Amino acid sequence: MPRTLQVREALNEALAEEMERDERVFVMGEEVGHYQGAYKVTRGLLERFGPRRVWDTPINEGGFAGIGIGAAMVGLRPVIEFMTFNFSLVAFDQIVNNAAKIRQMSAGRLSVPIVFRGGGGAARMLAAQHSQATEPYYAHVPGLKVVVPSTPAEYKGLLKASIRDDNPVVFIESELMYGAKGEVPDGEYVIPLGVADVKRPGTDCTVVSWGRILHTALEAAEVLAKEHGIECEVVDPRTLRPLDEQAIFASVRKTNRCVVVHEGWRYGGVGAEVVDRVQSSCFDWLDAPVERVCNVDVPQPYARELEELVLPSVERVVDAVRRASYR
Amino acid sequence: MPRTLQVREALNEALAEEMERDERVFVMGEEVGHYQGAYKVTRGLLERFGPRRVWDTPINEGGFAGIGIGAAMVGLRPVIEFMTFNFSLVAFDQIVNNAAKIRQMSAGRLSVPIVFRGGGGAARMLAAQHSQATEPYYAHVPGLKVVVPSTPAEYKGLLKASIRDDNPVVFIESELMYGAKGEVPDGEYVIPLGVADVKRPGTDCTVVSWGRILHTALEAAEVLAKEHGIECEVVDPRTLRPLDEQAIFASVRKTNRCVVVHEGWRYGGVGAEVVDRVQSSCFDWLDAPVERVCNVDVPQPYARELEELVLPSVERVVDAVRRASYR
Amino acid sequence: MSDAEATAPTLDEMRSFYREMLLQRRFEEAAARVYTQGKIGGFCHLYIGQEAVGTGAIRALRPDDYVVTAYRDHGHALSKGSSSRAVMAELFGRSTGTSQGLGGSMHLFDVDRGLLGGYGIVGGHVPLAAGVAFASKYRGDGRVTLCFMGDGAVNQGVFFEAMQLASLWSLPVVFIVENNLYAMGTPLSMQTPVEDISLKAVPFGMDRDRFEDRDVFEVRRRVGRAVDRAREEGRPTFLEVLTYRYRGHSMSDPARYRTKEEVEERRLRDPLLFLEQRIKDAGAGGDLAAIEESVAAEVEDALEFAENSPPPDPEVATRFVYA
Amino acid sequence: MSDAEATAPTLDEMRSFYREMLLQRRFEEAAARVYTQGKIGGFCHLYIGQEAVGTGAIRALRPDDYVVTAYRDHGHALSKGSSSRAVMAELFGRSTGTSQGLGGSMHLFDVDRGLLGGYGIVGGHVPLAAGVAFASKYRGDGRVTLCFMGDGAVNQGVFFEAMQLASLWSLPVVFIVENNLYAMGTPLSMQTPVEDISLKAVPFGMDRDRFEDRDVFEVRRRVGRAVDRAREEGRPTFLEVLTYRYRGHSMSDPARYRTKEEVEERRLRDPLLFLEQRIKDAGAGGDLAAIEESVAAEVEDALEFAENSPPPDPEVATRFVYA
Ligand SMILES: Cc1ncc(C[n+]2csc(CCOP(=O)(O)OP(=O)(O)O)c2C)c(N)n1
Ligand SMILES: Cc1ncc(C[n+]2csc(CCOP(=O)(O)OP(=O)(O)O)c2C)c(N)n1
Ligand SMILES: [Mg+2]
Ligand SMILES: [Mg+2]
Repeated sequence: MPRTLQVREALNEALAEEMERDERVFVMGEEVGHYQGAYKVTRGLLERFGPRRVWDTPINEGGFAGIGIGAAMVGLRPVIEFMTFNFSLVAFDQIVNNAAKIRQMSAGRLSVPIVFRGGGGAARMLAAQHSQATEPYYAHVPGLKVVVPSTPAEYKGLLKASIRDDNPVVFIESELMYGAKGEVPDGEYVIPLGVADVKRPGTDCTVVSWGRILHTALEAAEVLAKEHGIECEVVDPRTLRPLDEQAIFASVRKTNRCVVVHEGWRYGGVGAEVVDRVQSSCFDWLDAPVERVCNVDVPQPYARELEELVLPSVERVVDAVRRASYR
Repeated sequence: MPRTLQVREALNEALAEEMERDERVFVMGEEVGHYQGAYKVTRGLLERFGPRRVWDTPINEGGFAGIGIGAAMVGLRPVIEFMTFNFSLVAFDQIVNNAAKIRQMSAGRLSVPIVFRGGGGAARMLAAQHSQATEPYYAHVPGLKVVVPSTPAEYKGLLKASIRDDNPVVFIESELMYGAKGEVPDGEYVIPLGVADVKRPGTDCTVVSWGRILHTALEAAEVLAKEHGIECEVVDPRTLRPLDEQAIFASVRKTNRCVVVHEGWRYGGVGAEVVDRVQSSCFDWLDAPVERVCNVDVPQPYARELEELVLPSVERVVDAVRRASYR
Repeated sequence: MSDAEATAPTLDEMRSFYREMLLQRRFEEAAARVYTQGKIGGFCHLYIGQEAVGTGAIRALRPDDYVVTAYRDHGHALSKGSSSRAVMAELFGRSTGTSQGLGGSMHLFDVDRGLLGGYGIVGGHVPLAAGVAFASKYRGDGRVTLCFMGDGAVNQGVFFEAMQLASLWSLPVVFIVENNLYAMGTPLSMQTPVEDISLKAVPFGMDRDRFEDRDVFEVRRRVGRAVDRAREEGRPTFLEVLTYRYRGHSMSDPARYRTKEEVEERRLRDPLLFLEQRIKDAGAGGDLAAIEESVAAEVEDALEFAENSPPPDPEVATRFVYA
Repeated sequence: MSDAEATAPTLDEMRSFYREMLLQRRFEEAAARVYTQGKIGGFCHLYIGQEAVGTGAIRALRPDDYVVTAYRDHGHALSKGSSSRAVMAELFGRSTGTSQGLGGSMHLFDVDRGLLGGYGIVGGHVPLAAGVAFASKYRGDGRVTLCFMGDGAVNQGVFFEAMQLASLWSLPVVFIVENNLYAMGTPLSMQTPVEDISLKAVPFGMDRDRFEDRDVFEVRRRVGRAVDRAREEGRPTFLEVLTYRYRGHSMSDPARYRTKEEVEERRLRDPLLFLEQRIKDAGAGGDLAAIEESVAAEVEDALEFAENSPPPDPEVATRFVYA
């Protein structure tokens, strides 16, 4: 019996279930305990599991990310919360130079089964330092996995899979979606990493999108269907590294068109990677250049009007799909 | 009268000339003074300009990068040396969240005319933590400029331009090229940022490459010409952000083929960006998918045999160009 | 000895400090009000309760000295001389704001008045302040930089790195920790094993001081000493000022991590009340109403100004990214 | 009181410690020799002169305790029980090396012996060590983690962050700064305004100690106290051990930043010589030649083993990236 849950509740369930299931799983981060989480994702966990399993930290992300990595090296399974991923940049060296590389440097004798999770992307009017998509930095790095879910059910199933994964996983949530609701299956389930999901079937144009902005893409798909007779197939990779490229290719080979829609800056990053793989593997199928819709290339402004201008919008997706469809 | 100089000498001249010319320019970093620079780029500067202009630092990149940014905010023009760019990751937040964004957050009332420079990429058998191409991280970020020169003359001319630029510039050198020699013009000259250079004219396939590995691409071009009758046009963007895409497009529209060759990992990054722009703007001209040659997707191993396997090689470039040329 | 060290405050000074602190309070009370109406967005961190720290400290500066601070920056901006109109307009995200709507509450800049920014990454601005001071030393311009931070910021690596460099290089900077006992919902005791934050100066051989914010003139005097040391001897100081915020961490924080009693008890020790009493004791209590009125008018004017200002031009989003 | 605190060392102990230290020295002398022949590549940081620190410290551990260290790690690996063959083979980049040629000199791992890595980013490993200790606390496994670092590492932000967390959470870790007076070419006086590095423990209320490496048994005793404190009271300690490296920072450093006289003077205070003398004084000087011979044979064997080992399979480059 599926229930309707908020994203934060779905995440909370995933954490509680995995903590229940595996004594090695613990949660650590700023305000995750007594405060119940800055976004209430960890609500009730301290009470339920006690202070040995839920660690409130001071504000030193580099330090506690490193502590998590060290603990994972000897077999614990930490879930480190960054209050938001903006703050992961002060721990960047720990994640890139330690978490991602220790397995390689030790020839597989040490693994780092850790999850770094927290909100990413723009929230509302938080300005330049608090509104950035960090997935490009992490998806670039071999040794890491990167997950960006888009529905409550996936938030839960993918977080559980991430916690069980033996590799360091960067799990990027959306600050704006913690209150978003959706159906979540009852009982135990896990969504494997590295498997895309077709969020909307269609025949005319493939739209690759993930995370919060996927919903903008879906909205645009409805507009395109209604107003322009263009049926988009919306593919959500869900895991950015490893990337389920076959699912994307299969769709593009059917639609012969592709638009990539994502938050964050254009230069390089995940969007460019998708384009590269599509043009490389679907060259003979493509009837138009792959289009991209993403943030305007600026540090995020504060004012609402400017912020909206910078973020991908339904209109911009519609335009891009129409361009790609020559309609 | 051009002279033959090593890269380190060319850089040294650039620094000395700019320090001479502009009292606001100073140099700061680990071992840049008394030790004359870990790679001797700053040799003689302390003696010549004194300790007010040349600052040896302790090992705290986040701190001294931040000090440089602060000094630049009020009008000085710091040149911050990272002993290598591997160590810039501990200063990542300072560069991304401060240097790149202060101008935007202050609506242009503050600028940050700073240069971060140092060696990047793989050197020889330095293993995972000391062998990484960091340009993807920085090129992604609006507010930064990113420069990767490939000849002694360019090292000099581009460093001078970077120091004179009013924006934060990430200037990535090659640890393996400090001893490389080449002709450097006499007298004052500056190479503007954002202008590509055709390093080898050709008609059959465009090769976009930069930095040290450009020389691998050039070698491959010779092999391709001699052994396969394929004449590559090798385009060196020199500046990765802003990217002189028009120069790349012009070449691709002539050759109808494109291969991007760079150090570092494949996922996202500068190479993917080049592919995206080319496929988007030269779609109707392309006779084959754009190929990429870059590092194998792993943290760099130590052993020589493995290291060579991971880095782009002449053979891999030759193969890619042949694939792109269907020959 | 600087004038900050001088004798007891004159009545004029008392009135002037009082007005400055009251303006900050009323300004933010108004901001909180319109925030709930959706006129201000994003994070909005109120300084209410801490006004004596910023006011006393910034009054120890010369006008051409610098201030660098974090996201709890409205009070600092007003003390440094930014107009209440421009600050309010920035909170509203309007073209007439200090950053034309690009910065918002957390990123107030007023370069002409030496306010070099509010910053949002905890601790991330501390090396910037050291860098600004570095430039003053480099140029010999005699300016001092004041860097405000919270009790949570002293846990960040770059904080220590900046302390180290400021001390090693003798930079004219004064670091002020506004210890309001909480970093968001985390009380000091859960942040650090040593409650005396000023001890963080010891490994760097830096001068330090630690005191309460009760008396804004005492704040000015103690900060003044550090400013003098920076200006005259080129030596940094680390100051811990014990203070309290009455509101939640930001507008979205109900502050359930502390008791009403605790807050009420602290309100009784409010530096603003303390100064009010002092003015009354000096027989000038009759002036208070006029001050309150003038402040109310200024806040009203700021709100109106902000409300009536146009939103930023779309091209402002892209105009300033590169020089 | 643990046995580390016990009485004067026995002759057996002296011989055993001496052999261990001598092995490290001869091993690295050999490594340096073949490095110049191109058989070893990359950076190669020799521990020569500092052997008493690692030897004394690691002898204060139980075999199942952990060690986390930086790139100057050959000596620590040998003390922790890694075979000289596997370490040498790793320097040669061979399939038989501790990391099958993936790690090299800077990244020695020997998980079965509790050596959890050599790391190359200065200071970057310090929080890892705290994390390993965190796991011991979490599990209650009674293990202690020893974290070695250089005098340059204590300037990195994460070092302070790790200190803070280790103290706040009472982690069973011992931080040991091997203060060899230089970070690459930078003498201590240019790194820090306060030469007593152990004071870095003060802001965190952490126990600390500071001593010379002259007597390897004294090192064991002092480290042993800290290890006991970690194991029994679950409290971290910060130790500064004054030492010296005779060689350059790495093989490529001619070390012109210090005088020959300084190095010569320090060589006279060599802990290895000191122990040699002590063995002689105990009337066992006759045993030294045999030890020297056995060490020479072990090093020769290690070289031969490395030399004759095959290079790694190509697929090793990709096999271990993901679990
Ligand atoms: C690096 C970083 N981590 C986390 C945050 C989220 N955050 C914002 S303010 C804050 C609390 C800071 O407390 P304190 O330094 O005491 O300042 P106060 O808010 O009390 O003025 C936190 C955790 C952040 N902005 N930056
Ligand atoms: C973050 C970082 N910055 C710079 C370097 C380059 N580097 C390697 S070792 C070293 C000196 C370290 O000195 P110290 O900590 O005293 O250790 P020692 O070499 O004396 O054992 C430097 C600057 C680095 N590896 N990591
Ligand atoms: Mg606080
Ligand atoms: Mg040292």
